[in-house]
Amino acid sequence: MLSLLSKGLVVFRKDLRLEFRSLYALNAIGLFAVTTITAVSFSLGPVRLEPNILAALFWVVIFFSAMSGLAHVFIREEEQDTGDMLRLVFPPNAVLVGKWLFNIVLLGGLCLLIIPLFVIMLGAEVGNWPAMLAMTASGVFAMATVSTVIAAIIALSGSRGALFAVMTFPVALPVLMTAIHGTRVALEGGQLADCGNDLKVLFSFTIVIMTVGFLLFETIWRK
Amino acid sequence: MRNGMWWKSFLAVWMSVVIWAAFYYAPRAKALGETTRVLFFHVPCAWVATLSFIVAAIASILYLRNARPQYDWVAYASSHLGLLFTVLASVTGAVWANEIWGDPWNWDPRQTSIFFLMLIYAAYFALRSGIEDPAKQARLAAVYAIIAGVAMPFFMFIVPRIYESLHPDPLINESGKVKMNGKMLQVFLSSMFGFTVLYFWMLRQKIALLRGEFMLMKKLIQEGEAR
Amino acid sequence: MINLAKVLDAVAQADSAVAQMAQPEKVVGENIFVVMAVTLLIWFGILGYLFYVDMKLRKLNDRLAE
Amino acid sequence: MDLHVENLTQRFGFRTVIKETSFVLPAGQSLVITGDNGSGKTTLVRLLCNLLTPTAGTISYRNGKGALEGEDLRGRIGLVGPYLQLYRDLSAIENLAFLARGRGEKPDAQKIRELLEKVGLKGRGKDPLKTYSSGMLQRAKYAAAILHNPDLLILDEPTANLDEAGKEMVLAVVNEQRKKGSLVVATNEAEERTWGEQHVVLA
Repeated sequence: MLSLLSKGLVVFRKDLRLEFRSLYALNAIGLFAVTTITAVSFSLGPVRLEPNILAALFWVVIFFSAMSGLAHVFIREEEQDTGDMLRLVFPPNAVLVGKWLFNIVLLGGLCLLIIPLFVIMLGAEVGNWPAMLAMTASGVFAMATVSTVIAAIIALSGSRGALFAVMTFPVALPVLMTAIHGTRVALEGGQLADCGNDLKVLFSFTIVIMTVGFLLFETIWRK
Repeated sequence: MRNGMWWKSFLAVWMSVVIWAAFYYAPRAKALGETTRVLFFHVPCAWVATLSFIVAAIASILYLRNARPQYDWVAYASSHLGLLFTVLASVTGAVWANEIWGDPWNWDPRQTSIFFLMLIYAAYFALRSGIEDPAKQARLAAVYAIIAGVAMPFFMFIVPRIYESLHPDPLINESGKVKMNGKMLQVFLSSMFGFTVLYFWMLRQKIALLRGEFMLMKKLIQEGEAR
Repeated sequence: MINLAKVLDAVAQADSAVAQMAQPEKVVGENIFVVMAVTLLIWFGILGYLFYVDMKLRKLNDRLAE
Repeated sequence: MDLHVENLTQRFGFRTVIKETSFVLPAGQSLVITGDNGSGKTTLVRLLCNLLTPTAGTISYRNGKGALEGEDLRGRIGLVGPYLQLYRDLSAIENLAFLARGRGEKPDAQKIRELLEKVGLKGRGKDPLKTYSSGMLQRAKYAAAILHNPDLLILDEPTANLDEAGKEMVLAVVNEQRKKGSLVVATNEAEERTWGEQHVVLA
């Protein structure tokens, strides 16, 4: 278990280093988010959006940004034929741990960009910051988990990302619905306790998907 | 094929009786009027769609434990039927909702759930169509079916908390009591049974088709290799 | 994308929709044609599917028998 | 580490690539796999490396204590093949350090430097692999394959992309490996067929 985690960290650090050299995924998801928010802000002009619309928009941006970049971490291994090297040297679940951590960091970093943009460009007023941050963090955690597992299937199926959004959406729908609900509560000024149920759902969902992911990853990963 | 004849004749008689009973024998519920009778066809469709999903998920687990193509045929055929029945259930639901609520689609929890199932089936087929190697296709599709199966209970749990339901609850309400009267219940349960048998008959046919296609491919390729 | 927007929109509209529909109109549900439509849709769907599968199966058996 | 292959069969779809192949390779011996293009050399190599799950039959590695699996096995095999690439955005040193860490070892800078010198990449270790020629890439792959002193070294088309000097390097690696452990070579070159005591011919 410990060796799984430490080897997972090795894969994670390798992916982080590769990402900083090419900046592919960072560019893809960052620019997607900025473009979308700018387009909405531009077309709205001075109009301010209601919390329920803002919450939905927030998660739509995160979802589609994730879809544009999170599969890359697996697809690159197959495109550059380095996947076999990983298969040869690393235990399968260590690879999953590494990719999972990488996607969490990537999507978490994206939120650090999106939240200020929402406040500045869309004039979002956050009623309760602790609740907002808790919802964002647990939503991103869940979203990165679902995407990572589906991304592995996508990369190995050889469809190279075209199907990623189509396949992730149904599985991520519980995450989206819960996160939007909780974010709306937070924007309207509800306390952290008011989001308690949503947080519970997100956490249990993440844990269940991750468990299934660990059980099945070897069947996906072996060719 | 004699076995098949037995299935066919049983289904023909049983479903004819169910249709007759739905229109002439079953009484109407107060709030729903004549459209009560929709229930005897629409609800079994939704049930069969759910049943297909469960069968596909179980067959997928079996396939990953033991990679026999038969399990994959069951999963694939069942998903195919699931897609058909989710479409039927949602279309007929929309026709009925248009009459009774004045709006064909309003994201009622049950509409949402059936829509969710439809999306999963669609994604499942999209995934399969992109992979050429049959073993790989079966394996990855099975993994996806299982992940979707795991997400399903969450979905069922979350949706009613977010959307209010207008959907009539004729069979089981919150206190767990059956609200249908005796005659309605008889027809309803007979129809459910008939549709379930119909599902297994259709599944059988589709599996026979998949087996035939498998045999044909095998034959063609062996002929090609022999040359 | 459109469907997602609808799902999200529905969250926003759920409350108002419930308020509107809480009072049922006077005469609903007496339209027997709706029942006909539903029944026929289902049977045509199922039969169409079965005929399609049957046809393909017959063709396949012919080819295998060759 | 002995290699036992029993009734190995591999099918892709309906095509049978490897059909009921059996052989035993005792520790310290070398095996040459030959066969026409498309006869399944690469498939057999990938099966031996545990990169593919066989349709039927078994591949087992045994030493005195019993069958080796998973973690125990991963550290004992080295592979060079045209479908196995290193990270193009990382330097040779970074690639080798990554692989060493993946096997649970601390990367030894001194050892890595010596290894790069041995395969003829002296002075280029810090450059990213995308600046390498195809011959240099092949050399880097050899460094990656022998980094952990594998019990079994598997070479698929060992001298592809290499010039005369490169072939000499490969020969040195092969001779050293034959003294220390087992070797499997998949090739059609006449010269390389002499590298093994045992032969498997795939049809």
